Amino acid sequence: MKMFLLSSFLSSEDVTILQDSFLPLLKGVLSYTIPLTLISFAIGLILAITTALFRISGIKVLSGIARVYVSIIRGTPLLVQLFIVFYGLGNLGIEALKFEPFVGAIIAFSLNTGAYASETIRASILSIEKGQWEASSSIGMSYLQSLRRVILPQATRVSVPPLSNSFIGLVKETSLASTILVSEMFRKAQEIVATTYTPLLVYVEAGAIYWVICFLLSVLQGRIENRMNRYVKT
Amino acid sequence: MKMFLLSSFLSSEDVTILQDSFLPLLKGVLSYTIPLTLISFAIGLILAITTALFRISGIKVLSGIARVYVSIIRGTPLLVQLFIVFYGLGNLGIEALKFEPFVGAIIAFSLNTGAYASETIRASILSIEKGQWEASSSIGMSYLQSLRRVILPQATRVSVPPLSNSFIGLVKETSLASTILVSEMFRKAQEIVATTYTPLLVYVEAGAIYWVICFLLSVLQGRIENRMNRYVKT
Amino acid sequence: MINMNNISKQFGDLVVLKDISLQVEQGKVVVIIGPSGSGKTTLLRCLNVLERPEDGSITIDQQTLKFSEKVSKKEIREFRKQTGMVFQTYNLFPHFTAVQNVMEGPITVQKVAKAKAREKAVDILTKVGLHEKMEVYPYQLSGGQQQRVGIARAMAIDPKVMLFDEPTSALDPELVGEVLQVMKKLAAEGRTMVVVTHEMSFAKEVADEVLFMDNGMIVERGEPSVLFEQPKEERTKQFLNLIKQ
Amino acid sequence: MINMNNISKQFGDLVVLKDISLQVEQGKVVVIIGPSGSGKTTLLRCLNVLERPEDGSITIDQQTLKFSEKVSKKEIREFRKQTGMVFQTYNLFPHFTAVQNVMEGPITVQKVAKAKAREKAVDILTKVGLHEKMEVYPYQLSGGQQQRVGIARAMAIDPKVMLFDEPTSALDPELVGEVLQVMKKLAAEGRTMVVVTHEMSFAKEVADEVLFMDNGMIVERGEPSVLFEQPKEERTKQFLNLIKQ
Amino acid sequence: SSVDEEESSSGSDQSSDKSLYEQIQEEGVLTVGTEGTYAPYTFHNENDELTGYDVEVAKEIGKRLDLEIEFKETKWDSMFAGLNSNRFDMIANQVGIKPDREEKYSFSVPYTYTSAVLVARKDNNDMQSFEDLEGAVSAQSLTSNYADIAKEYGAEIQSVEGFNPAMELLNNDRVDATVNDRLSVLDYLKEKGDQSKVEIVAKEDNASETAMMFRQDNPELVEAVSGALKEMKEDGTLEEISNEWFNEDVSTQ
Ligand SMILES: Nc1ncnc2c1ncn2[C@@H]1O[C@H](COP(=O)(O)OP(=O)(O)OP(=O)(O)O)[C@@H](O)[C@H]1O
Ligand SMILES: Nc1ncnc2c1ncn2[C@@H]1O[C@H](COP(=O)(O)OP(=O)(O)OP(=O)(O)O)[C@@H](O)[C@H]1O
Ligand SMILES: [Mg+2]
Ligand SMILES: [Mg+2]
Repeated sequence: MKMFLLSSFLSSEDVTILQDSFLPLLKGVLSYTIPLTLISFAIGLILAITTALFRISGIKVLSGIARVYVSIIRGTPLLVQLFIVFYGLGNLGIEALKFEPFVGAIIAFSLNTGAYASETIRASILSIEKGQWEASSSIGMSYLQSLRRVILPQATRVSVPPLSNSFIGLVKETSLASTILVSEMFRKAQEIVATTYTPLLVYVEAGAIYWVICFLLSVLQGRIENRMNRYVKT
Repeated sequence: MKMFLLSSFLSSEDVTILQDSFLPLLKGVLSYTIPLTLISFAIGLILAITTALFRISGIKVLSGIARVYVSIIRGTPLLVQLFIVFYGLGNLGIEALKFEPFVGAIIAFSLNTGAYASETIRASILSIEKGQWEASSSIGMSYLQSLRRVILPQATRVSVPPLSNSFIGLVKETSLASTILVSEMFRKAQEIVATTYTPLLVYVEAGAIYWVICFLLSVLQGRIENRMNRYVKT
Repeated sequence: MINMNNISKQFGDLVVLKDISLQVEQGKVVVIIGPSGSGKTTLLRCLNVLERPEDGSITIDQQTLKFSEKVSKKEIREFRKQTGMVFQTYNLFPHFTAVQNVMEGPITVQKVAKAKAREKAVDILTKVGLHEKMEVYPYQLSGGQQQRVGIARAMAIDPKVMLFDEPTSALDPELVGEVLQVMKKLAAEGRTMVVVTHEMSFAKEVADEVLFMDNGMIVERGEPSVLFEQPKEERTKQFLNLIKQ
Repeated sequence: MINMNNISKQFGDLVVLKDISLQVEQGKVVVIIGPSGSGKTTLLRCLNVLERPEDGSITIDQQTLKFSEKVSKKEIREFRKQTGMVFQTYNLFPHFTAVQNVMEGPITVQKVAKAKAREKAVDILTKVGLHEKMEVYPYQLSGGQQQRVGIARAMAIDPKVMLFDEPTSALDPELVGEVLQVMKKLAAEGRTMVVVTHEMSFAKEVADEVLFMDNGMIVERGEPSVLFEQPKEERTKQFLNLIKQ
Repeated sequence: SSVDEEESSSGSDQSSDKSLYEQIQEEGVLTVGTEGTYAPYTFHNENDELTGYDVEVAKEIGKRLDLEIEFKETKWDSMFAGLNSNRFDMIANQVGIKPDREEKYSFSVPYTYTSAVLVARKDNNDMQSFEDLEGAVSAQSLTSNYADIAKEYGAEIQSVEGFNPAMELLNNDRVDATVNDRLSVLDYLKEKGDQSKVEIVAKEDNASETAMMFRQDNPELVEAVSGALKEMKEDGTLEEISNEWFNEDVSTQ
């Protein structure tokens, strides 16, 4: 695709635009896209583990809360969630809920990641054989000890591939943060388009940058999986 | 959340706006969101199965094509894909590639679904025990017969939950089709906001409609899973 | 009936079968014993061409496969129909009921009409004592019943030879009997059978010949009474001691 | 040492253990046999409180659990440390090496210092013949070796009683011996053991008493030579015929 | 020489002997890009029909050129993509005439002369005149002339995607002001009535001009549209349409 475009469509001006826009785009990546992704994913993971444990706790109230949270987040578009966190909460007149764009974005993305990843983590915990729970309690471990020492380490291995997918997905979804004024890469691209009037060109460039990030991440994913798989037959 | 908003924030005017906007939103759902989702998902599934079979075929060229396709689609934002299909291909001067908005949206969403779902399907095929392949070839079945009669039916069961997630995700992603002139529900919401100047209200309403659709779909998913699970111990 | 000549098989660098030759006459029952990793399963799988030997040839009835030459997939599929394989872990099709499992071969491979295939499947299942369980899914059957469906499925394609790979080793002790019973019945009917098993009583009662394999070779062969009671080779003695313990 | 009084257990409507009472003296080895589903595993799991009986009480050494009353999780955990459980399918922790598996109980539960736990684990693994395999992961071990790690892990918490649930039934015939060897050694050392197994030779050689269970009840009990050779009950005779076949 | 020509080059050599305008005339359809979400210029009414000042002007032009007008609705940035890639041939969306745009696109004669107003929250007493923008944060559309005005007065720009987000931010008290189109703001205030938290605090008389926008490969069409617009100005039709939407004439300076 890229080669095709390159050979048949790029005038020298196009090339100039691509070059000029590269640095601003990169800046958007480094100062917003990546921090946003990393921080949201980290918080989201903590949320996700908590939610997953609530779901499997067998305590009705907790698993109810978890269910409702997951259902609302998974049932509505991320865009709407961003709007509610930023404009909705900001409108209540409570100063503490009037988040900065970056903070608002982190809240919305963390909530979103938390809900989706909780399902992954729940499934991976459930995928660990019952025998592992039994073996650990038979040597006297408590529920929390079993979880921490035996179940979660194994569940982690199972959930690395789907969580990596979520992570890579999140990188691209951060582009929606532009709606609440975070100047991540896609926002930068829009700003450039606003002066060059070449949306296709600049968006494809942005797409290529996303692709490179995703590619690097998937290489990293492969490494992590290998490390995690050291204790299973291959 | 909804109750909260209802009791403390809705003026009678707000209620009128909600009522007036319901029909247009519903129309957006019925005439675009749902058809777009259904058709794209159906085509995407066929693509996904083909791609998955390419990947596991062991034939270098085929699995190479599949890899590149999946990598490009998964590595770039859907928005960029929509731009390329609609504005990029439309610009080549080949009449056949200048799709109508609805057709362009279907192509982009199908390609997108195809790539993501192919990974799901590939994983589910690989999850079927080797013994099943052996048992079917030991009674003389060919590769394709084994696949069709033995492997795919079982793989289908395994892949129903993740594919349902993709499907539900697609419902929400169709909101991006507004970028290429399809007036699906989210576009309708934007149009309404343009005259009522109440973005939060209308977007929350749209979110609620998405949520209802997703909820209904997940009920359906439960039914299908039950049917699929008739031959496994529960 | 079966004529294996100089069969060799290796996985990567690991030589698993070393130049094995073996004849089995029509109607005979051969039992193969040997330690884990000695190549018993691989030998059986070569007979069913689930593994392709690097060298040698196999003849069953009229058809011969020469593995030094190119063999087409179609030839392999044809050849496969001469043998019916029964797996250690049954490998039933979980999404088919018992009778559907048995009908699958005739319908899909031999293109028999559905009604006729069903009739035949019912006959076979009755023979293995399962006519009351025809419409249930594998998960609803005990291990012994599942294995009998496995035997029925293999028989449904009318193979000239039945191959069994430790057909009872995944079963609870009390269920073993059911399956051995069916196998004895088949032997009594004069079927040619090659059976990998450590069930001594079965071997003693039914086998015409017992082979002891070790390290990819047939170390010793003979009538069961002779091989079990007066093994010649040191390795055989050692092994028999272990499993009798 | 063990005193089980009127233990009852049901799953939903299914009564699995019916008012079972059982005494085992210190240093004795009891073998439990019986058909599939008779409740052998459940009985053993009750001793480890992996299942909570609905009624009755269990005393091991000094500690008693009365199941008609409320029993706290902490009490159960304390009680559990008196028994070491060895599972049919090993249930080793796959992400820990052999020695880490054995150290886990002492470190996490008994809060023993790491170095000390390691020392002890090495001792135990040496005893079960695995001192060369200490640093490998379970997947790199044969079934027999894995089961020996399982035994070592159970022993590491210094239980007063060792419980074995068909510890050799998932093993290849030639690997069974290794595990039985270790178990015999434990018995010879005077450990109290409750063993579910169908290995007759082991029972004959080691057991002080054999229990035959059926349908949730202990149908017959006695010294192995007596119970195996002259069973009194019809049901016992039937079962022994089946597994001797 | 411009980028747009590159991106749209394929359109112009479709059938080389006829000009684009001739092709359009042959088909009898003029495709027009518009946002459809910018009241009262281009939006959907209660009956869900696309209407507004720009829309009606475009329709009248169609009548005069004997062309059927087909509207294509999309977002601001997609509108340029659509024009560049021949998805449509004209944009009717209050596009202001600016030097950097003139480099890449062609414009008709203007059909709107509108002025800028400064909007601030009613409870903000520090924002009374354009001079107060110095050091304040103002929400502005990415490319509008209003952004330039705000910048000239020394405001820090918070860029947004259009009129609605700008007003929303102001409502939310996340920015101090917005410099925006007078007529849009009036429409907004009318819709909100007494509930409005914002008000117009100052006016800038310097009017800006907006016009229909085209690719540069289509001079005949530009000429034809300009001709029609001039005619409409002369015979009073444009004033009539303007009065219908604004109760005043915005079509002359
Ligand atoms: N697909 C394979 N790839 C690599 N090595 C294999 C494969 N199949 C079998 N082997 C190796 O070949 C050797 C013989 O295996 P085989 O399964 O034939 O032994 P066996 O006698 O059936 O043993 P068991 O009693 O354990 O079933 C073993 O060392 C095994 O690890
Ligand atoms: N968690 C459970 N829920 C419901 N039923 C159970 C459960 N565990 C065991 N059972 C049932 O209890 C009965 C006794 O089971 P148990 O596992 O104790 O038998 P067993 O004698 O160990 O059999 P086997 O020789 O097959 O291991 C069986 O009918 C079994 O299906
Ligand atoms: Mg084998
Ligand atoms: Mg049991």
